[in-house]
Amino acid sequence: MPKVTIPVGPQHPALKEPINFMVSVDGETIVDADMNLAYSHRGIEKLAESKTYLQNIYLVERICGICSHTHTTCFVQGVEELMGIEVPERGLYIRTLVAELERIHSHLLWTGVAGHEIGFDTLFMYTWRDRELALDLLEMITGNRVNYGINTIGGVRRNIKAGMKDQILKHIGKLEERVQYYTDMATTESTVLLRAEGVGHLPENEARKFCAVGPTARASNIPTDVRKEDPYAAYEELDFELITSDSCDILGRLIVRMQEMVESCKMARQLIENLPSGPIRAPMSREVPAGEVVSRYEAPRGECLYYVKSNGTFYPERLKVRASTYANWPAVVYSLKGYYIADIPLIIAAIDPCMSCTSRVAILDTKDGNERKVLDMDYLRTYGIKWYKEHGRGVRRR
Amino acid sequence: MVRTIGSMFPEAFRHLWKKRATVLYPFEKLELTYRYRGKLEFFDERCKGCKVCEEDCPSFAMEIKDEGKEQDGKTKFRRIYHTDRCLFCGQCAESCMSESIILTKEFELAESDKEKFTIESTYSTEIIAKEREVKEDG
Amino acid sequence: MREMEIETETGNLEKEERIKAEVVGKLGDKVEKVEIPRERRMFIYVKRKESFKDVVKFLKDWLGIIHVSAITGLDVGDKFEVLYHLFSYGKEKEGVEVTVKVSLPKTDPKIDSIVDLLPGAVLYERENHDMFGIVPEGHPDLRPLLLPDDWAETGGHPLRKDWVEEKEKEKEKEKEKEGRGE
Amino acid sequence: MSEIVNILLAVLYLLVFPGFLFLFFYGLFCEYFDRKLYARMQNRVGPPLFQPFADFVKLLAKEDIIPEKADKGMFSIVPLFAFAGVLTAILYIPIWRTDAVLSFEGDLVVVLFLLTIPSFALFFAGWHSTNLFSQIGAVRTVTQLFGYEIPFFFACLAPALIMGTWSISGILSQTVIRPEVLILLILAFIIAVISLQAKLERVPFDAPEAETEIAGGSLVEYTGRRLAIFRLMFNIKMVICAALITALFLGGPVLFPAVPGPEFIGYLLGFVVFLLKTLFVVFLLTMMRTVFARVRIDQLLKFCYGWLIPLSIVQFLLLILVRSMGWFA
Repeated sequence: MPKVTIPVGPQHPALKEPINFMVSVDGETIVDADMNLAYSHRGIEKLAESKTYLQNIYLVERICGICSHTHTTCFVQGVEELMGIEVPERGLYIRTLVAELERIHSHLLWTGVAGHEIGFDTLFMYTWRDRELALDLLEMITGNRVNYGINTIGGVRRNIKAGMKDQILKHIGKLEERVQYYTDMATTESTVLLRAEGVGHLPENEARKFCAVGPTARASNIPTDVRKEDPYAAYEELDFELITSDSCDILGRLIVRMQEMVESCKMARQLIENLPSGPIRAPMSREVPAGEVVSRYEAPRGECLYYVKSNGTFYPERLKVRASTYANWPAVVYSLKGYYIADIPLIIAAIDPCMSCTSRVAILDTKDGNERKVLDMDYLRTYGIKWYKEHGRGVRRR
Repeated sequence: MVRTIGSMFPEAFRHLWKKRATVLYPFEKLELTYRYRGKLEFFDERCKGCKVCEEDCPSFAMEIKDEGKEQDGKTKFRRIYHTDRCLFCGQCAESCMSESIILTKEFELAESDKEKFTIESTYSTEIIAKEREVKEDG
Repeated sequence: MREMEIETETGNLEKEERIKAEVVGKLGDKVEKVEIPRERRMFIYVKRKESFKDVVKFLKDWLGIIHVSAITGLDVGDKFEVLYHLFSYGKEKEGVEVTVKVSLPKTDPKIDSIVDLLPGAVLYERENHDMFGIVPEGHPDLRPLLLPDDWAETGGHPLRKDWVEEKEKEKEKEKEKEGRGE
Repeated sequence: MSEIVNILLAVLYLLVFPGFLFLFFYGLFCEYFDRKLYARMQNRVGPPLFQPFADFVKLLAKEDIIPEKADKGMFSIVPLFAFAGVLTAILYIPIWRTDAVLSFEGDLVVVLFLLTIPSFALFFAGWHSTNLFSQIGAVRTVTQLFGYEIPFFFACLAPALIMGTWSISGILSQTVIRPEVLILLILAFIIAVISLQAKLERVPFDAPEAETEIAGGSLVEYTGRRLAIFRLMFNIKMVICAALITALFLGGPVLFPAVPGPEFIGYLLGFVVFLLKTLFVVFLLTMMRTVFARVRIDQLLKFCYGWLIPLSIVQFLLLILVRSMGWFA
């Protein structure tokens, strides 16, 4: 039987952001896969070199819309270490609370997306509705729902007021209840099990080999979690369990994420109940002493790593960002092989992919095919306006 | 493992009679928290022209320009605020030493005219003795 | 009780010191220095790039450090530095981030690929190849990863400090032309 | 004279009621009903009443694109072919009284045959679009056909077996005489509804058009008018299948117990009852698509051959036993 290569992406309904998989199939079975990343590379690492540390907080916050707190915390932690600032206890607790709420919202979002990928739109709608609870809490604490802007070098910007505690606890109680419902539902419903069980198998040794991180690794029975191994913020004082699953498939990743949400609820409760008093931020200067630092953070999707090199000025010399999805791609390519076309969306979605990049450059093949031109956004815009002025009527008439 | 089929049925059936969760924006609007970071509001009379906001703004949305001295010796400034560039992080309000920048809850800022995104005002550094409002959060 | 003791022991730098002793003892001539800036962080400076792969091999085979977190390229004026952020899995609070640092001359930015040792490094090496032009020798697949497929011919390596954007270059050229015309 | 009247009547039947016009509006209404219920069960608002109609009109106004490499003739003719197929089927199904517009011994088989035409049309449409995704979708359509068609035929032929006639109108008039027979057909009804879901290619059996997997399957290249016709065809197919199931298992437009009175009141009531019963079937179909996730094509076949076909054979054997014992003769 002849092999056919199917392009999945860069535009495909299963993918929320552009990435391309060239999947070779034999009938309905996948024999090989190759991927092409960065259809929309924003050049943030380069941009960061021309911004001050304070401005960079807001830049890295916009790397990802879902784990925006991840990036700021990871960056800010590094800078604080360079500057030798001791963040007040209360600041760390608030930081951790926002991080855990973000984890809940991210995992609920993932559950919905996974449901959508297997045609279970009802699960998608319900989880996204209940995710609003977490978003409401985040809005109450930080002021915004997506880019919280709560971190700053030396602590956090917004305090938790006394009146908020009750509402946070109430919402967390509701969330716990819903999460429990989804866990029971998704892990017993036959149609979900049919799609998730045994699919996207990633054995432990392969997961180690491809350096998988986060829930993907934990579902392959690797007990790795930055919060445990390399505690930061207030995690050292929290009592929580490291969730692993030995099923190594998508069901395992589902269960790991579900139970992590339960743990996150538990942690949020501990944090709010033991919230220490005191200041929320330490004074900081704008200048950062020369040095280099590696900062790690457990994002909802896995380990996030920042490398900051400072040369003693207002601007960082190098800011390296390794977001968690990036580490999981080789594992995805591996786990695609041998499954069906129908499993592609779910296997890709199982690592909770986040491309988080946008491009400002388009390469144009002119008609003779020889000349290549870099078009910037302004050019494209004026070109579009011109085109519609010329063709506008004709288009409408047809 | 226990297997059920159609275990979401009771939940789905129950929702037939429940009120929708959708908020019909723009007919219904959610209450925003007071911490929401929307369009900026300025108290020009408090501003000392230190330009910290301009320096700290990550998206170059703020410009403070020296316009020379007035007759009575006060320095005159021109403030230009580009709402289209602003990413509403609120860093300027936080950095501002004279507390002349306040964040409002206004978020419906779409305009069809590009010029309306630039808000300008001219003022001089005369500080009116006014009781300072205490910022809501530390 | 015993667990508690272990915890307090790892509170100081015992684990890091142990790795350091192993590395210095076994690879003394290949390693320039080993720094421990704080708990669970290590920097290993490799003397010459030729012996770099031996260090990674040693870390993998003797110390079981097989997780590649990232590979950072660095443009420090006259040379490149490549940082291999490796991670040693550990129990609670025992994970150690080991960063192996190698210098490369700018004229010959080639380094041995570690993909055959640690397959997880495959994307990071491609990324550095794109962004800095650091060539990992022995890498199976060096197509552009983050840059467009036809970038390398014209565009250069964006994260080098001396890189200028294509648009800027064109502007400069135009300016030159205009200058000549006048 | 009477011939002209007959021809006019036939045209009326075909174009207005119960033909094209009625099916057009009722099909769009069923789509609205389905979408609204789906949305309400998901705690959403759902579309307004005229949304499906607006969608249809919008699609008609859209640009019509035929892919360069597609077989242009097949690409254009296939939607009409499918549409004509389903439209004809309604003439054999009773809508306001026990006998349909047309009926003859064996029309049940004709209707079942007409209802498979859309699947083949979908296959040709997908195959001749020459798009990778549409071709995968086309192959899946046919693969799925072999899965659900057998239990659907078995289930629909069960009433014919017990009633002793192969005409839908005949089955219905027998049902009126002996409504208690319907109890025997509960299993066949369940099988028919499940395999109907597969026939209509809806979740959980929508592998041939799975949006997130193969981007809409066979219809991926269709735009504008042709897509509008296909979508209308799906709606009408749903109505007709629901009507068929209503006629076979739920007593069609017949109200039990019958209401005495003038004939036209009976017809009107019958029509209302027909609408309610078809909406009930649509409700069941909507419920199914709300609470399940999509199954893979291999799992669907496994399910059809492992569960539905054996069950339908059991139903058949049961009916044969009943008939041979002469309990319902």
